[in-house]
Amino acid sequence: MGVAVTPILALDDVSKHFGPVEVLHGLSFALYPGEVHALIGENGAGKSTTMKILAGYQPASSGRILLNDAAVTFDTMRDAEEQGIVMIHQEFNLAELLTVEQNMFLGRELRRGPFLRGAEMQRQTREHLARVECHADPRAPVQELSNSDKQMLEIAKALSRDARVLIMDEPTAVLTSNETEILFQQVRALRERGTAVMFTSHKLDEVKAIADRVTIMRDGKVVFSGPAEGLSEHDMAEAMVGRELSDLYPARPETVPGEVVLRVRDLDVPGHARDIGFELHRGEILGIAGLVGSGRTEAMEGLCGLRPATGAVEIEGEPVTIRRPSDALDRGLCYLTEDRKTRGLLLDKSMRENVTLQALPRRAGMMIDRAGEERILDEAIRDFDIRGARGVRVGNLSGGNQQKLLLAKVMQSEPRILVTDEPTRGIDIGTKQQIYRFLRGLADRGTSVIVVSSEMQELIGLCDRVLVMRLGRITGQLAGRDITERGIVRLAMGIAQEPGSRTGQGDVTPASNTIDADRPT
Amino acid sequence: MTVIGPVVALIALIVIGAMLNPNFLGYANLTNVLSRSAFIGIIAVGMTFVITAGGLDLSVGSMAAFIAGLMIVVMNAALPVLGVGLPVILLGVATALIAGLIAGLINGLLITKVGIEAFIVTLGTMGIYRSLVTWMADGGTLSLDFGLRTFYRPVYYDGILGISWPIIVFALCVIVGEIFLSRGVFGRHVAATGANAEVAHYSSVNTTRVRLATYVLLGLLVGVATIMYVPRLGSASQTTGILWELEAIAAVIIGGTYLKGGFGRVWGTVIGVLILSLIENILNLTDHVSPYLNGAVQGVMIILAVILQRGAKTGK
Amino acid sequence: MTVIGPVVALIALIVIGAMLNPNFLGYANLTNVLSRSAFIGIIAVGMTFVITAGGLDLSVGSMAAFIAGLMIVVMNAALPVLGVGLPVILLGVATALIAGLIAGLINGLLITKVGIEAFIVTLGTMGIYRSLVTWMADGGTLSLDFGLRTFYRPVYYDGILGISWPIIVFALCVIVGEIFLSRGVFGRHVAATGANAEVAHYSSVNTTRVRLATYVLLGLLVGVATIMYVPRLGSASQTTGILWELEAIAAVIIGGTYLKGGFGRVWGTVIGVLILSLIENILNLTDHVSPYLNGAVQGVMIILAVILQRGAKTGK
Amino acid sequence: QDTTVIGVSIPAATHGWAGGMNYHAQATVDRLEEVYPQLDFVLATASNAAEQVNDIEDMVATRDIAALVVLPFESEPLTGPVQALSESGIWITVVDRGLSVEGIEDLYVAGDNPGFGRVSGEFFTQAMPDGGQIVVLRGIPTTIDNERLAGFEEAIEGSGIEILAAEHGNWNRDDSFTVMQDFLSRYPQIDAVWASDDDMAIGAMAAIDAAGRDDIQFVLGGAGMKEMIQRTMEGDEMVPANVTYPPAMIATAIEMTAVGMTSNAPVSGTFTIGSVLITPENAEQYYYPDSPF
Ligand SMILES: Nc1ncnc2c1ncn2[C@@H]1O[C@H](COP(=O)(O)OP(=O)(O)OP(=O)(O)O)[C@@H](O)[C@H]1O
Ligand SMILES: Nc1ncnc2c1ncn2[C@@H]1O[C@H](COP(=O)(O)OP(=O)(O)OP(=O)(O)O)[C@@H](O)[C@H]1O
Ligand SMILES: [Mg+2]
Ligand SMILES: [Mg+2]
Repeated sequence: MGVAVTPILALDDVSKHFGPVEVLHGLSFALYPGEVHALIGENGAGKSTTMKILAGYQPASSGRILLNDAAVTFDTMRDAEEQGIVMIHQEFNLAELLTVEQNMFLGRELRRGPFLRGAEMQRQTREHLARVECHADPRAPVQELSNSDKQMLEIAKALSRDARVLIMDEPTAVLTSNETEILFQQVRALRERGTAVMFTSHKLDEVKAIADRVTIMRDGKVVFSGPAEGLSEHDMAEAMVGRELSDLYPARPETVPGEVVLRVRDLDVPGHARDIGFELHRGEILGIAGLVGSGRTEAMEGLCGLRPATGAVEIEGEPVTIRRPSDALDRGLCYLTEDRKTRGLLLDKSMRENVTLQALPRRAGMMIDRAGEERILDEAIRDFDIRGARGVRVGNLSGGNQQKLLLAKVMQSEPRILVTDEPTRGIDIGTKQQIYRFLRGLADRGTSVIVVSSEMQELIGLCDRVLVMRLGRITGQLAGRDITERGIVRLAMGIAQEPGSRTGQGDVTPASNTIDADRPT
Repeated sequence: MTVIGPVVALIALIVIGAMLNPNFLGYANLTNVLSRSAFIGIIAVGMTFVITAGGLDLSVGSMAAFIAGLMIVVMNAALPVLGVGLPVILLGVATALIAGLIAGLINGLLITKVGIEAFIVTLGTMGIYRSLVTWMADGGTLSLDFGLRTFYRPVYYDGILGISWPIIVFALCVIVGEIFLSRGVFGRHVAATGANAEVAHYSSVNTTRVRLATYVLLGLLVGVATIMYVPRLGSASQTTGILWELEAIAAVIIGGTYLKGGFGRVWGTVIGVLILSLIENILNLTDHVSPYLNGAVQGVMIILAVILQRGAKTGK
Repeated sequence: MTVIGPVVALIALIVIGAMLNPNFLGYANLTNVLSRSAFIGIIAVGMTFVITAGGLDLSVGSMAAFIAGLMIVVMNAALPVLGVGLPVILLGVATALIAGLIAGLINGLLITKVGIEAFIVTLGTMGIYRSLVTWMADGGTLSLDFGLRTFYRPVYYDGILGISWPIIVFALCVIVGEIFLSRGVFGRHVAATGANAEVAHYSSVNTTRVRLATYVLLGLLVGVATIMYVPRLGSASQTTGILWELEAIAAVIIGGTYLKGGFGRVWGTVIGVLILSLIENILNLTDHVSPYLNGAVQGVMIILAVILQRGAKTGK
Repeated sequence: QDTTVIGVSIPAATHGWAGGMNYHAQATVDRLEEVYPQLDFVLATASNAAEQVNDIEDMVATRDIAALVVLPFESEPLTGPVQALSESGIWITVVDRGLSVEGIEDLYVAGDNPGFGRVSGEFFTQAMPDGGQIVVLRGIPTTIDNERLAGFEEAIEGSGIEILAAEHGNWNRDDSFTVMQDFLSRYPQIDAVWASDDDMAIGAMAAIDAAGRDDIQFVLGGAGMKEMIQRTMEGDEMVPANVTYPPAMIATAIEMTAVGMTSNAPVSGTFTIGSVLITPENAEQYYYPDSPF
């Protein structure tokens, strides 16, 4: 690369508007064979829109798409796919009721006459999945898959299509570092074979690690496009947000934690988590780490009444029974889901209806005050920097802005104990910083926060204390300076329990049924 | 969401009617049409809530027949004790409301708690209520005592300021329903449940209770409709309320509510009800059509009304 | 997906039937029940496709009546020219198939191309076909010429190896339908369209054509059902096929197909059809129940059958 | 305004007999509009009582009818509304089913449902002097059906004829076919069938034929459908008789009303059209090959 080859796919002065709102303004950049091209930018900058135009999912309002230097129009994504352009969407593009194999081959079934070659498709599905080390059963309905398995299925599906151009919109948002690494191996192999790969990510370390070329967008315009070499993560971040960025994580206060506000004992979530016990103090940020599938989400959902669970829970010293989410909400316990699309937001409704949905019975009496709702939305847009047309259906907001809206929605209930599950999934670095500050600010004002996260750095940078889960149980906790990557990984992988392995930087407290916050001072 | 669509279809019908017959826009005809739309109208208001929450109820027609039969049996039985007068009527009213509430509750519980498809549950209860009224009437007709009927009759035929009671009650149901669906917390929860029950659940909406409540509300409104229906004919039989469920559902959908749930509007339903009633009324205004073909004209008009409506939408 | 559920309900019914009447399991009774089920069964196979693709068709009952009427009119008219014999019958068969195809196409086009809700379109065409047959019959009954009827009769009553033709045709439709739905490319696209039309569309499935095809298929199968129906009594009137649509839809849902689309199975539908027919059969074989209450028992049994089915699922 | 409008309100053709009645009503209206240029007719069909009241309301509100010919869907619910019309001076002709209050109508052309059952029952007692076992197919559950069955039961009382079972065939060929098939499975010996209606008789006979059973001596239908009359006329042993309940009574009523509206001829009063037994001997009199019924 670097040699002057003709671009395989390029945008020339492309603009796009939805109704009166223009979201892309005269965009131009090129994609070369055999390179990995990262498209980065803030939430709502227009990355997904750009990619959809490239792959023929949406028409451009003006400007040209050049394929091998010739202008083309894709009437349907089928046209683009026939030219070898394959895209993985930011939002899953899978039919939940259908099986893994049915989704893998949807629209391109292997056939013998009018009949399906079922066994052959299953075999190939298994093969394609194996390439990305995914072990989902081809016969399982997609709705039973975890988010990361769904993502791996999308990736495997795209890889199976022998693309000349592979476009991936935030493929790693729901992946763990392990899975990300598997994906990157595949990407490198594709690059060797001359495929052009374009992807977006808000994880700049990934961009740094794999991209050959970087295009940075801000407010629908390209502000930088050039080789990745010599561009540091910090440079990228500042170019994206257009201002200086200070420390990503807020300073940790050196105060002693307050009294215990939440005490959980023997929490069982059948099939997912067992013997969960911990305490949460006033003004504390407690992280929960673990591999995907370790049952963190289920444990927290069980705690908040979102799925059947048994156990003893005390809030502010009082034993409570939580059977349904409203019971939890009545006690000031509130959960922010990791799955904004199917559990978080009503995609067909407006921002106004979404932002007040949860808090409605508490804020309003019987009737809704429309003007009041508009005020709440004004505040939410301001506080969480939500960008996008006000009246737009929420499904048309950019992914990151959906996430911000979700956070705003949960905060409407004024929780005293806030459980957040992957709170910064799909959020750009500038906004991440704001969210971290926001959470720390909440804690400083006496709210207790739980952060379930697969981003190790986030836990290390933000949390006062971290619990680690493995196979549905808590295997240990780390506090203060002991919160390190190695320490977490050891507990998450189960290495720490082996005798004699307690070495290294992280000092590890082995699991017991109830872990007290014996924080070193 | 198109606001203008259903209204355009309605206006077109009114123009046709007025052209066909000069009496069409007369006070007497309009009162007739509006009063008799009231039964299905009141039921359709409840149906709007059920459908918006993602449900369906096929049993309302037979439920109305059953409640009407029950009211008559109870009032006739109480007559020797209470005599003709307000107490008997109040007893009948209470019977209708309680029976409606219980019937709605049964549908709702089977659907939400036992978890059977609304289509199957209400198809089942549709058969059950229809049979029960046939059985109560011994295959014939249940009739309200004649004296009592004369006393109760004004509830259908009289009114205030020239507006008959059924129209007043219908209008009240519509106004309250519209306000609650579009501005009430309950209405918001209903729409959220229909749009995505899981998201609603994660937003602490008790979706089971919301869905149950829509069926109970519908049952109650069937009770209210029956209270207005009995004084009209003073009788109930196995043919009472036949096909009301289809008419109510059609009115709801013509009005712009989504059959899959998630969005509903009561005022649209009213337009739907009026469109259906006017089609029938207009067919009686002329003899250009063989009565055998009434159903065909009705079918064509329903489809045309919806096309007109959709057309007005895309036109905007 | 539970495999055992509907079967359990069916077996329970068979046991009840056998206990109530020794003739229940006899060859004659079983042949009767199966042959009678064939019409609704054949239609329900098509309905399985429509519902799996996320659609609905309320018009099938009146469509059957209309096609039967048309067949009779056409065959009677051709009789003087062609004489009693195979050619007339073939003409009738062709009429039924073509009429079914066109009727299905009309429904399908209005739904997919004009974009009106299936519920409204098919409610409209339901009224239209019902009216047309009433009109063709002048309010009465259309009867096949007596000589021709005698000639055509064996198509319903005879068979091979003691299995009557309707049963054979029904079985064929089921087998072919099941294979295409579960193992055919078309079936997979049908399920994908019903599961998530947008995703299917993005995966280059022509969802419009798929949905259209399901309605056409259903129309064709209504034609096939009518071909088997006419030789039975040789007549059609406006009461032909009343409520077949509800029965067919109920059978499909009892069989485990999702009313919202995305998953369907033809063999389940067969079980559903048999459950519904057996309930009726059992009620006629006993006199424990007042005939007025037949509908109630049917309703209760439908709900119970589904509960039993769901129970077997959770039990697994 | 010179024209006088006559409203005709009848039940829709939901079964064979009603279909015949619809036919006669329409044919008569067409014919009379020719004969009397000064008359205008409004014909409306309803599928339940409430709809019928709607129709009548519409006729009054928009068509200014001077006379109403009504075949009540059910007596009770129609009584009030028709009474109101009568009080406002509109001529009322009631057909077949009487209203539940006497003296409302100006002209009553009555059918006789208990009589229909009684005549049928009397035929059974004659045809089966030694008694026997029969099954009964009933119509749509209505008062009419109840009255017919009651008349029938009264007539066979003490004759040794036993009703094995009675189920609703809804005046429908398909339904009666199904019910009859199941009756045949249930009872090894059935001597005769009272199908109570010719549509149901056709369905029942098809089931009997198909089962190849020869224990059943005859099936008695009713209402005089032309195919069935023809079979009786030809001496078919399965169809030895029929009982009239002529759908043409509506034509009589409309015609008499028209005469009443156009002349001073006295047409008021009650005309009962009794049910008559049709046998091979008199069948020819009741055979109308042109009627659709
Ligand atoms: N169909 C649509 N209708 C209206 N506005 C839209 C539509 N699709 C996208 N937008 C708007 O276009 C803008 C760009 O959105 P896009 O999804 O491309 O952002 P993005 O860069 O991918 O952001 P993120 O990092 O959050 O995913 C947003 O303001 C969004 O609301
Ligand atoms: N909708 C679902 N249906 C069935 N099983 C599921 C579903 N969602 C998740 N699971 C399974 O439950 C287990 C734990 O879920 P999950 O992966 O959400 O755990 P987690 O620890 O919260 O991980 P993460 O939040 O990183 O995804 C996994 O085995 C997963 O496959
Ligand atoms: Mg995006
Ligand atoms: Mg999780």
